[in-house]
Amino acid sequence: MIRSLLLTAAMSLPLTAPAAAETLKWATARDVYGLDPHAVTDSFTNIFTHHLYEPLVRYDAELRIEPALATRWEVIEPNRVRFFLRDGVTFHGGEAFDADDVIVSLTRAADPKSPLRGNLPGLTAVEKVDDLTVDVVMEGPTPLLNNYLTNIFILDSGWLEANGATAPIDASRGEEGYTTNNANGTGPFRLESRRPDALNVLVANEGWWDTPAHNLTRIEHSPIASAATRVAALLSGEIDLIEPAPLQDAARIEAADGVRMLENPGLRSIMMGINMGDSLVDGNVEGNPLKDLRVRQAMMHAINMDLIRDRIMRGKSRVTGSLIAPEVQGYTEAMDARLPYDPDRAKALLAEAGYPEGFAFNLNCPNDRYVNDEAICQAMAAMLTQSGFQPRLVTEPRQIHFQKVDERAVDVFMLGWATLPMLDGFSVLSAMLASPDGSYGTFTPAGYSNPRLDELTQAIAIEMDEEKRLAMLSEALMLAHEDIAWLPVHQQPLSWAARDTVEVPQAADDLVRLWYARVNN
Amino acid sequence: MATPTPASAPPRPAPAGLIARALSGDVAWSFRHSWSARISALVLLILFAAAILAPWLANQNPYDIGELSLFDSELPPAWAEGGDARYWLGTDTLARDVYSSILYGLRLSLIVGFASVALAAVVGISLGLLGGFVGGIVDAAIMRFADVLLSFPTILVALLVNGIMRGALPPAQHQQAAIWVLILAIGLTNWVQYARTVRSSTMVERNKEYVQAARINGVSRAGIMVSHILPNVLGPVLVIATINLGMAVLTEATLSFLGVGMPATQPSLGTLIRIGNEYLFSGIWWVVIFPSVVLVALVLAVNLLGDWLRDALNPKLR
Amino acid sequence: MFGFLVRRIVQSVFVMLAVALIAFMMFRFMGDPVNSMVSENASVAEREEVRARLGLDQPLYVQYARFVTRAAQGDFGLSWRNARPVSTLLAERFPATAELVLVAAGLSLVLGIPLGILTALRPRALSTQTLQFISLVGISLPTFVTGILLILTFSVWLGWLPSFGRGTVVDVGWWSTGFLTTTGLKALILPSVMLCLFQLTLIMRLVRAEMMEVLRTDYIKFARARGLSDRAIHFHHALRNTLIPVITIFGLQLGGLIAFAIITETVFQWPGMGALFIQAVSFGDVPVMAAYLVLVSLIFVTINTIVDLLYVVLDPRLRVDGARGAH
Amino acid sequence: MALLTVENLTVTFPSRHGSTNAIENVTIHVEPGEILGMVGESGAGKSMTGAAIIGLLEPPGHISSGEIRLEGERIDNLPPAAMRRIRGRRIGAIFQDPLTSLNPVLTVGDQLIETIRAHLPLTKEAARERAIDWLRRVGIPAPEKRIDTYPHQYSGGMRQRVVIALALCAEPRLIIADEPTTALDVSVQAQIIALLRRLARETGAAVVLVTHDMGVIAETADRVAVMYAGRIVEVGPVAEVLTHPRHPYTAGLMASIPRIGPRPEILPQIEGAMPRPASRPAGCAFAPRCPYRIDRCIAERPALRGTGAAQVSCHLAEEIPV
Repeated sequence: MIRSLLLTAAMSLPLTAPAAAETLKWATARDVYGLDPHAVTDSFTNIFTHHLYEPLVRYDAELRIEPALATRWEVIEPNRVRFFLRDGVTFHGGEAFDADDVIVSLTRAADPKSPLRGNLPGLTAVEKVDDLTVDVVMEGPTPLLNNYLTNIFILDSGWLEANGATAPIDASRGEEGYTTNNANGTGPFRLESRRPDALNVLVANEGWWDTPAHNLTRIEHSPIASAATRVAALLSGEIDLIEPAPLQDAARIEAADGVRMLENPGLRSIMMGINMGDSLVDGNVEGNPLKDLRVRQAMMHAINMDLIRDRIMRGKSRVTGSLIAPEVQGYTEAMDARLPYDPDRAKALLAEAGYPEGFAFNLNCPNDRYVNDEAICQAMAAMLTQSGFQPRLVTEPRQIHFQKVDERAVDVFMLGWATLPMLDGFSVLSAMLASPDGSYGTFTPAGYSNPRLDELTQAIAIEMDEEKRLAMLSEALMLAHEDIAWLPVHQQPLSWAARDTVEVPQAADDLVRLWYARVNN
Repeated sequence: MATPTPASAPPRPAPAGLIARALSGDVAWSFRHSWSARISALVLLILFAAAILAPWLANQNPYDIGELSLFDSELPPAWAEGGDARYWLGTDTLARDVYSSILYGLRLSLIVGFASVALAAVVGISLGLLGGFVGGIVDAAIMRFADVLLSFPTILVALLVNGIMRGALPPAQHQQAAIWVLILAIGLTNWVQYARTVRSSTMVERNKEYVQAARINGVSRAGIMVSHILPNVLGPVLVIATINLGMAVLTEATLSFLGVGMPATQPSLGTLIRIGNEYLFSGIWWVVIFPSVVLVALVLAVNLLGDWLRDALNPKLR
Repeated sequence: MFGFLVRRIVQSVFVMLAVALIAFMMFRFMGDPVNSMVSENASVAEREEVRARLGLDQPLYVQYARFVTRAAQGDFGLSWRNARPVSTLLAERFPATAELVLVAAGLSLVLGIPLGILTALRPRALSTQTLQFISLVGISLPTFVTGILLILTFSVWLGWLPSFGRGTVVDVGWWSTGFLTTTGLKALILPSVMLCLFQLTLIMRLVRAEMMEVLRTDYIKFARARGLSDRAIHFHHALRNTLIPVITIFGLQLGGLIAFAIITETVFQWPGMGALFIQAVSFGDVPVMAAYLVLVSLIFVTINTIVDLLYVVLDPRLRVDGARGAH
Repeated sequence: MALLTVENLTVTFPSRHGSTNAIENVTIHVEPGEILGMVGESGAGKSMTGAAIIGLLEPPGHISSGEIRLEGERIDNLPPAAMRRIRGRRIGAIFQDPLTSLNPVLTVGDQLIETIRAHLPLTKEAARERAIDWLRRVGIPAPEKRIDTYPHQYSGGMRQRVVIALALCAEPRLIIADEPTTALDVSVQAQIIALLRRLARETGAAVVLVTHDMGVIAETADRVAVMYAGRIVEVGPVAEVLTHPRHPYTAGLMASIPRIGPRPEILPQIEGAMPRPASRPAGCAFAPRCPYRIDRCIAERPALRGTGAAQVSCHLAEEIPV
């Protein structure tokens, strides 16, 4: 089936390509994992499939939530929200969009075997009111329901049934899912062909319900893993838009004719987790000096983030004291304050804490996950050393790094957090600050536990009053800020590059939304 | 025409002969008359000396992160505009002195190269002699094992050794272990070539009259292998070894590209190039050009010297 | 001959079992895929459950036994990365790697053998020395640097050749080929040049060394003494004897090419098995990694067997007792 | 007219110590149909003389003076292509080791037919007929079948027969046979020598038989040239030289005739070893080993001069009683 599909696609490729079409050639660091939007939580796969499928509500180019397949919604009861669906929407295959599609899709995404269920926690039922109205029933009040739903795409129920794909994709089940290779959504683009790791071709959906802001007829997406090759392809004119573009190549790209960098602060905040357990994984002193707040303060004093920004991040990062970006709910300016760079103060604090000679610990970093992660860590290690610490730098591929983080086999470790898809500080609170209890605290550093913060987390989870919720959220994040539970580093810059003819909005979440893109030939 | 070689004498000189020939000046003469050999040797001498004397020649210990000051990052070479006399070949993004990094990196690359070649040669020659001489099931086992190993090319074996070492060692030792991981990985994949060469020569020699005669005369198997067969394969082994030395240095660079080479905090020459490679477009040319030039010089010199050695040691060529 | 083949096949099975075992031991330390499979917000309990469903909580030998049992039935399971059958993934990528490796191998033979002969016949000529020097320079740089330099020169600067991908491919049955389109052929040039450089130099040097060795043999002297033409001596008498050892090395190196294709495929975004493997490594996708390694070892064992058979065909001395003449 | 004339041939090898002459002022004549034996120890220069005649000196060795004439035509300075036409067609060569003289990957027939067609304008079929005929003449049984087999399927003696067929198949007038039996079993040696002699008689070819085996010379050759340290020390009819050797070295050699079996590398009867080309004394090269040495021998190199039927280079040729 897929084979013959590909065959036709490949053979007809040169014929159907419109002569003077607005074709956008787009390259990213890797390919989508598959076309099923419920099968993986990978944010790139998610935004790619967003071109094909749509959620009930979506983020616009400025990351505000706006109606998509639902036109409006009402909170009927604290845990029951009614969604009124858009009339006259059809799938690419011609099927009409209705309540059954929403029921099947939400149930499928929240299935215990679906990897996506963590993105829609607490769903108990989806009930049909009429053909174009559904009630979403949650375990309890869910203030962030709409944020969750931006990430849950709607598939056609009949199409899923016909292809035996109603159950979620499950790698352990041992058979291939139909939806992995085929797509049938309501989105602005249709899938024309797909060759994994080589070329995905999307064409504009003429029957889209929304008025297109884009002028594209065709998108040719090529994954290019090697950053240098990606830049070369842009410079040679083979590609119109690359994402990401290496920061260090910015000058070269700006200097080249007809291409430019697209740079903005991103949502992803980089921070260093701190082991506050009873002992260090790899220390040379009794106990764990990192439990002492003065030591953690000394660390912040020791690191000259402005210099790291200027030299390693080429001035593009935003140095932060906060664990979330300003765009994320819960942010206040107060939590963005940093202890100033002051190596003498760092040494004094260290001595005060009883470690005038410093102490050894591991500084664990990935070397293939965040922008310039390895270099940042090397620079930090140098600065910590100069302030009297004895960091042992360990840089590893992400798989090994995050496994160690999982096992708490790290002392001071790098982690980035973008709060996606919620765009809410609660994400940081629940995953990285609350005491581990099985559902919360997945990444909370060993030994960190603040009862007041835990209390607030429980309350925020069900607080429907947005004002109160935000106040509590900010309070909780401020507590973490004062504890220096995590050592904030910076907001990672977004770094794309495009031909001058390409206009594309660059939202802080680093996701490419080509339904807003224009090519001006 | 060739002088008659009676069948009862070894076809090639015994070890004493080999050494004697080297001392008697045949090799030395050939050396004096080969431009490429002399230049290569000079280059290698300089590079070896630089590697050995790195701590004294370098302006900075690039492995001591405490010495790095980010204020001095990405300085161009001293003669270029904006250059700093302290860093005559410039600095990289982390303010490491490129000149010092090259010296230390060269040292690491050479250690990895020599150690892995030595490991491969010792393992390969031993197994080759054993297989070729004993034959039968021992030989079959060794050769099948070689097949298994060959179906795991160096890159993959390195991933394996790397993974196992990481699992077996406490995290504190990972960084120090990196160099041993590389030596083991490269050494253990390259012995097959030696083994095959030695094995086939051994099989040929085994049936020659002089070996049979030695056997009858009560010389032990080990004795025969060491005194009669080994000298005959020394030439090819030496040639393989020199070529492999260059290869090992390059393999180490490639492994670094795949993320299992030396850590960025202790860059070898290959790691420096891998890091510099990411800056090819950025205009910071000195971080990739200088290490590359040194690596090319090293590999080239080793190979040219290997070529010359092969010719010089091969009596048939003269 | 038949017995030889049977023995070879039995041996191959053991080789592949060993490869699979080593692969499994290796994956134990390659990192945990679960982090890539669940959402950032997934709880610890959810992570544990995924781990259990994949069987990652079971002892290594159980995982290995299950893998071998299924693999014996041709079932390599689903990729953890994208839930597609591993066999489909490999089949999809195999043509890309095969075409790349074949073209590179072909280039190295087509260029390496004549250059080797040329340099052997005129060992003292300036052109020989230059050629040897250049070939050495070519392999003195790590291939990833050479690859980027090729892209910089031929794609960015000259704009002649594509910097990535396979161009337009055409499906012939399940095989996707780049041989039938201009863009496909153009796209093959840079990656295969990058991949073949080392092999080319090796073959050239090997042919040269073997040829010079053969030219010194008594039967070549005797052929000269019989007044045969240089052409007949070089190409009829010397070349065949030269090529016999070259074929062994070439066979061995073909496996190396497949391994080195990992780098080439990464640099040129060539959608082959090597790129797939590297993705699998960075994701911790054990089924894909294991199947790739088993497949590569199968290819390798097959090549080895073919080389041994070819040996018998080329060297009449082995023909009488061909089976014994293996290796 | 002599078939082959070598006049004052000197072959020089340039080396790091300056040039050395591997052979010096060698002069020999071969008459049609004649068998000339050349005898001497390893390194005496007899094989080198043979190589010089067929124009296959190994570089950097070259003829630095003297000339070689074949049927009156000078051949030492011919261009390579012309020399190639002479080799095989007018001068055949047989080397010592039949095991290594044949290309292992080509059939015997391939090699024969190729050689025949290189020199004679024959079709493949005719050349094949001729090849079979030659195999029969050298005594290969069932040549029609054996022609398509490979050298490794032959025994050593049979291979040397093939080598002889290859050397003779274009019917050259002169055959240089360089130690044709050295590598063979003693029992086979006599057969091969007999075969060679018979074929030479049949085709009327002359043979230069290079050997260090005086026994072979005694049985086979018409005349003999004894070489020592790159020079001819004595040359003359076999009967004359063997029965009345004039040179002390020849006399020493004679002592080894009855010894059949392992051939002596050095002569046990004479103490010392032949000097290497680079370290030859200024005077008579044999002087250091010569029991009759006088001062003149050390100072002055003796020239080859006639004493009866033979020629000898020894100051004391007339005085020494041997």
